[in-house]
Amino acid sequence: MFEAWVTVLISGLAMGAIYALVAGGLNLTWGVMNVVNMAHGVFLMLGAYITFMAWSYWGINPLFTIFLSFPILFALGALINRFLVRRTVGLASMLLTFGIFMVIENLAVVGFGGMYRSVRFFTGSYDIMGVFVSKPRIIAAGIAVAMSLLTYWFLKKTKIGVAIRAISLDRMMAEQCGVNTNQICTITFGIGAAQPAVAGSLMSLIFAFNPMLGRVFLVKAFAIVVLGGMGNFLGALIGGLTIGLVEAVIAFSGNLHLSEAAGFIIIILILLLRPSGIMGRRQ
Amino acid sequence: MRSRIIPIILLTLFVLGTIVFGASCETKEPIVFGGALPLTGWGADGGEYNRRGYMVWEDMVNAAGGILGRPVKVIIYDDKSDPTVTTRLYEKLVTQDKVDFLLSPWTDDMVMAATTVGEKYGKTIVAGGATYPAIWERGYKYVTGLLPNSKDYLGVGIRFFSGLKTVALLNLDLTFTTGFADAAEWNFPREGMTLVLPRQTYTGDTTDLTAPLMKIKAKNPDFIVACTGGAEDATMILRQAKEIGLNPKAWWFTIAPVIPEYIEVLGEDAEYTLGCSEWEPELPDTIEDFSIRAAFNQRHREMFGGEDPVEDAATTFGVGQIMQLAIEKVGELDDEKINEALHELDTSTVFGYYRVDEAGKQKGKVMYVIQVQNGVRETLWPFKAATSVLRFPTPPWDKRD
Amino acid sequence: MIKDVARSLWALGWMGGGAIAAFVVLLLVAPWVVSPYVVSLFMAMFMYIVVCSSWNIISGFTGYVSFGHVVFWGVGAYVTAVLVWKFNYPWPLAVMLGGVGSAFLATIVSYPILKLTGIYFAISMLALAEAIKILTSHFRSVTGGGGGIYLRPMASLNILYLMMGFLALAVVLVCYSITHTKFGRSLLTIREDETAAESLGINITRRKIQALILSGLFPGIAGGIYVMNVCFIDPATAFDISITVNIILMTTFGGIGTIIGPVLGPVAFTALSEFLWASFPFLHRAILGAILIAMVMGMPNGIMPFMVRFAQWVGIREFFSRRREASQ
Amino acid sequence: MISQMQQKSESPDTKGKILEVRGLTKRFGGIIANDNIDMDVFVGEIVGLIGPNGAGKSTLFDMVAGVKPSGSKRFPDAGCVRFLGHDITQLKAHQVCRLGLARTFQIVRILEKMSVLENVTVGALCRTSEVYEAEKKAEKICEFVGLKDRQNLAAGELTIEGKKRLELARALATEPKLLLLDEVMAGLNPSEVAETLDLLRQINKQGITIIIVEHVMQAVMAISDRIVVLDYGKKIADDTPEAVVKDKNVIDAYLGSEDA
Repeated sequence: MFEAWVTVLISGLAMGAIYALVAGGLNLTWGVMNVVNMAHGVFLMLGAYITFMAWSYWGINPLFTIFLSFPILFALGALINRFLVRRTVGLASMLLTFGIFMVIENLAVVGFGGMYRSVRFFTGSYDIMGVFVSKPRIIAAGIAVAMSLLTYWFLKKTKIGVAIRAISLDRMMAEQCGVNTNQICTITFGIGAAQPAVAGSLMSLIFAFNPMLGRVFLVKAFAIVVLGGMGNFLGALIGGLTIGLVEAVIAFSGNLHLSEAAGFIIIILILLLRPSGIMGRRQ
Repeated sequence: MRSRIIPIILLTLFVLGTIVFGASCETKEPIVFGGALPLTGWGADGGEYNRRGYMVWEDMVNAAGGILGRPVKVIIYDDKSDPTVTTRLYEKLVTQDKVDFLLSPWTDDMVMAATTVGEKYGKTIVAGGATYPAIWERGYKYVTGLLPNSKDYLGVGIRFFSGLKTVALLNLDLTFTTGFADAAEWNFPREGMTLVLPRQTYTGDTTDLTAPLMKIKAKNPDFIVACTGGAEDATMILRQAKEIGLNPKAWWFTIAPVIPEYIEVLGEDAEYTLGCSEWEPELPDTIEDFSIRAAFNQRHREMFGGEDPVEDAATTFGVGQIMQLAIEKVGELDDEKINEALHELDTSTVFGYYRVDEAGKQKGKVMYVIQVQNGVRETLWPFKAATSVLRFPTPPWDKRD
Repeated sequence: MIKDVARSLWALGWMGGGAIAAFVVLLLVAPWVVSPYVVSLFMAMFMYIVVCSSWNIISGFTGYVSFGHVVFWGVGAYVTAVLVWKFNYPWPLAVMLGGVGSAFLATIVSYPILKLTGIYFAISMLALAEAIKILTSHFRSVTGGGGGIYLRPMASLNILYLMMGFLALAVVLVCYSITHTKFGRSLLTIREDETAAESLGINITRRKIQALILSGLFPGIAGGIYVMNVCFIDPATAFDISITVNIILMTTFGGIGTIIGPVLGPVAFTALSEFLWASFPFLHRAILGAILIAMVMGMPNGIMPFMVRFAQWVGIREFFSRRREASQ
Repeated sequence: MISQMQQKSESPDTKGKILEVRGLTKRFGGIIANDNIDMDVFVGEIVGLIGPNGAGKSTLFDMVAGVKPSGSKRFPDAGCVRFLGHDITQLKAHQVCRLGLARTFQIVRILEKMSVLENVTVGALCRTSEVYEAEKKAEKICEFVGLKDRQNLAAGELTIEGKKRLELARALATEPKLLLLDEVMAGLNPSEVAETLDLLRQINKQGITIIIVEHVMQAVMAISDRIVVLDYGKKIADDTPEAVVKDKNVIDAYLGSEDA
């Protein structure tokens, strides 16, 4: 029984780490730039397809494909920001990104077809004293956590990162301090698109997916960003892990329906008790 | 200001466009059949295969001189995988396009919606691609089925493993998969099987099945029936079962094993899994009377770049054939008489036997039990049509090579 | 208050009254002129007018943007379906009770959830909708679970269409007249500045709760009418997040916080998407998306500013502007 | 117009005491913003409330007016406020407003997207539920405060002087018996200050009691009947203007920070 619990908890944490990576990208576009990015899911889906194609056509090790999906989606994100998103604010940017979502998803259906794909590379698990740890999930989770922490480090320690955080706190003030906000926002949006793409690359190892892949994660990612505190990157990681863990515990002790409902109910409760998220700044 | 006038004009045009959009196709000569299929949205794949079936049927009927000496015309609309749109399109087909006959949409929700329209106008529909018993339990007069309803659909597989004692049930919470799971629960006690724990329901958004699979593992059932909706959730179940070492004697999946990409996505993990198929392209003629099956296969390959027809294409071809047989039997285009004929017909098509009860529920169709063996779907039952023998019990994951 | 409503309706003048009369006549005549396909298309359009206008009460007027408004529609649809299916209620009564059900849900969640503001409120509504979707799926004995509920068709398309049409008219008139009452003014004040509103004697908590209840009531009725038309409902349809997205898209497209915006948005959007879908079956979504992008880039504030100018040009100002000019 | 308003409202407290603050204390974390403050205000008075920056004047206003001070979720930590004999310590802003206590804000809180007239109408709706009536009244008040020619502008388009005046008009529209004014003269030029003082005197003459927080010292001295001085959250003086300027504590508190 103990082993079963540990297996379930590890699996929940692994899923939580992947949620966190998806939410991390959203945190950048939403928390920093205040763009409710409805196109977030398609970036994730494109990452998955990049991995799938690199693996199936050229036989590239799927783990290395994150070095493909990251720059490609970074470039796409930067371009989208440079030519489209930058020119809009507020609800208009939400409409705009929804338009982008419709265009890319539809083109993907036409281009890739609606059938399910998957990268068959790691399957099975590590059996550690009766605790089963899924190979694809733990590897994906490891990369996801590394990626989240790397982003955290990037934001804390690099010049661009500091500029990004300054914009998230007060855009006007940042401009006054000589930050080229347009340029930094383009970089932010680029990273905000590249991060879910990496998550998508990792998911291609875990799930069978089609061009609708991103839809499943979007709602949860929004919720996790708020749960962790908007603009708070460690918060998103902790929020993601919390949701993953809570879902696993309730799924094992209750059932799956209750576990998914519980995820959302907990989000409402935490917001009621701490309106700016678990790690958020007090208002 | 001037540049902003243009959008207003455009919008006005679009509004007018919608109202004007409705000019129907004017062809008097052919007999017109109309239907809607999900050509876009989540059901796009199945919809496309369905469309191919109708296209091949139209082509072959016309090549053979049509029905009652008149050519046949098939109109297919896209319902965007949305039952609301289905309702609208069938209304349009009946009242605006004034089609002579309705063709079946794809999957249960759409069939529900379409048959409601059909019932209202007294237009009969032979439902293809739908198994939810509720379709025939609503007391509708103008609907018959081509596929067995889900009680039979599941019954085939469960009867096949009649000797097994303990069973666990997984269920995706969509309409038709819930119908499958209900049917499975209805069938278990009749074959002496007991559920070791309540059915484990998951949603389309579920990303981690470790918890329910661990619970099932603790009960160690002989048999696992997974009412899956497609390759996506079946992949997740099998991969995670492998990860935690869940080893029943047999795995039974609904839908997934007959989906073309299932084996491709899962690779060797798909080995030994069982399912049931409504139709297989290469079967000996001994089982059902497949008089024109070879012609259908060939025409399908010619029309669609050499691809073999799949189950969903055969279904709609079968729907067409049944309509044709009923019309030819009646000899005129009278909805009432043809509906009666559809309830009385006892015949067979490319798809298989067709015989319905008073409610219109299919009872003649034979299902095939299939198993994935060496990367290929092999037919195990009916024995007369078997291409291979059952591999049983399923070896534990760590004992496979 | 009654006086204000009466006065505001009077202020519609012959033009507004004429427009309403014309609408009613067209509504009544349509089933004999156009095909049922177009009738049911109109019905879908009216449904979106109802939900968009309702969403606009809490999100446009009061400034609490809800990302989960589909929940009221879905609950209304489910209450209606369950009452007809399990308890054999006459369907018109069940439809009305659908509205009561969704308003009841709005009542019980309103107090806690309206303590949150901005994006936190939005996400809580989103989470609420998702949670209720899953719970609906779970409690199978009451709701039919994931398999959904199927009903026998009881009402004809034309009856339901007329109900939806009159509901849409009623909702638009309600929205119009509340902006001319103390209640509506209070909501606008809350949107601008809650602290100031409170200091001016407005009971903001009560007003927000009233706004949410009103905003939840009509979608519930619309959901009930919908379910009587389609005769089938399951959790995936009833609480589909894309309905919420459509509501926000259409209203923003038409002009958020205005009376006519949530009417124009659905009309323009339905017409546009229908036209594209008929002309480009496989790429219609991509083209619609591209048009959306182009429109946002070309007119970031929605189509309202153009409509307002257009209206000013024509001379009907009242209906388009949320800011009432001194009418005397 | 103001006299009309007065006819409707009940006659003032016979004792003449309109506001009574007893032992009011408010802490933010470790900082004490208001420390055990006692204060009385009598009907018809104009009371000036002064003190260096951060002395706790706005917090005192917030608590009297029932606005939760920013950064805090609760009302006073200790003490009580009585207005016209009612204990209003735990009442919310809208309830206090209905009792007849109106305020303006240090940082103007006008409803920028609404017109000037609409802003005032919102205030007037405190006493009626008929929008039409409220609008009529708002027009009169706009005329009274000198905003008539600007009443159809969007409030956001007003100058700072106009905005301050609008806030005053809006507060008046709620038919207050006591008006709390938070720096209505900050940022105005001398002639505008003079106009405002004139306006305040007229308002006071209609029988409305006024408490005024102000940094423009000459203005406060000129208009106030009595002045209360706060420093570091404590009341250090409460006397006539003439006496207060000579008070040693007050001089100490302001030493070096005197800006008037």
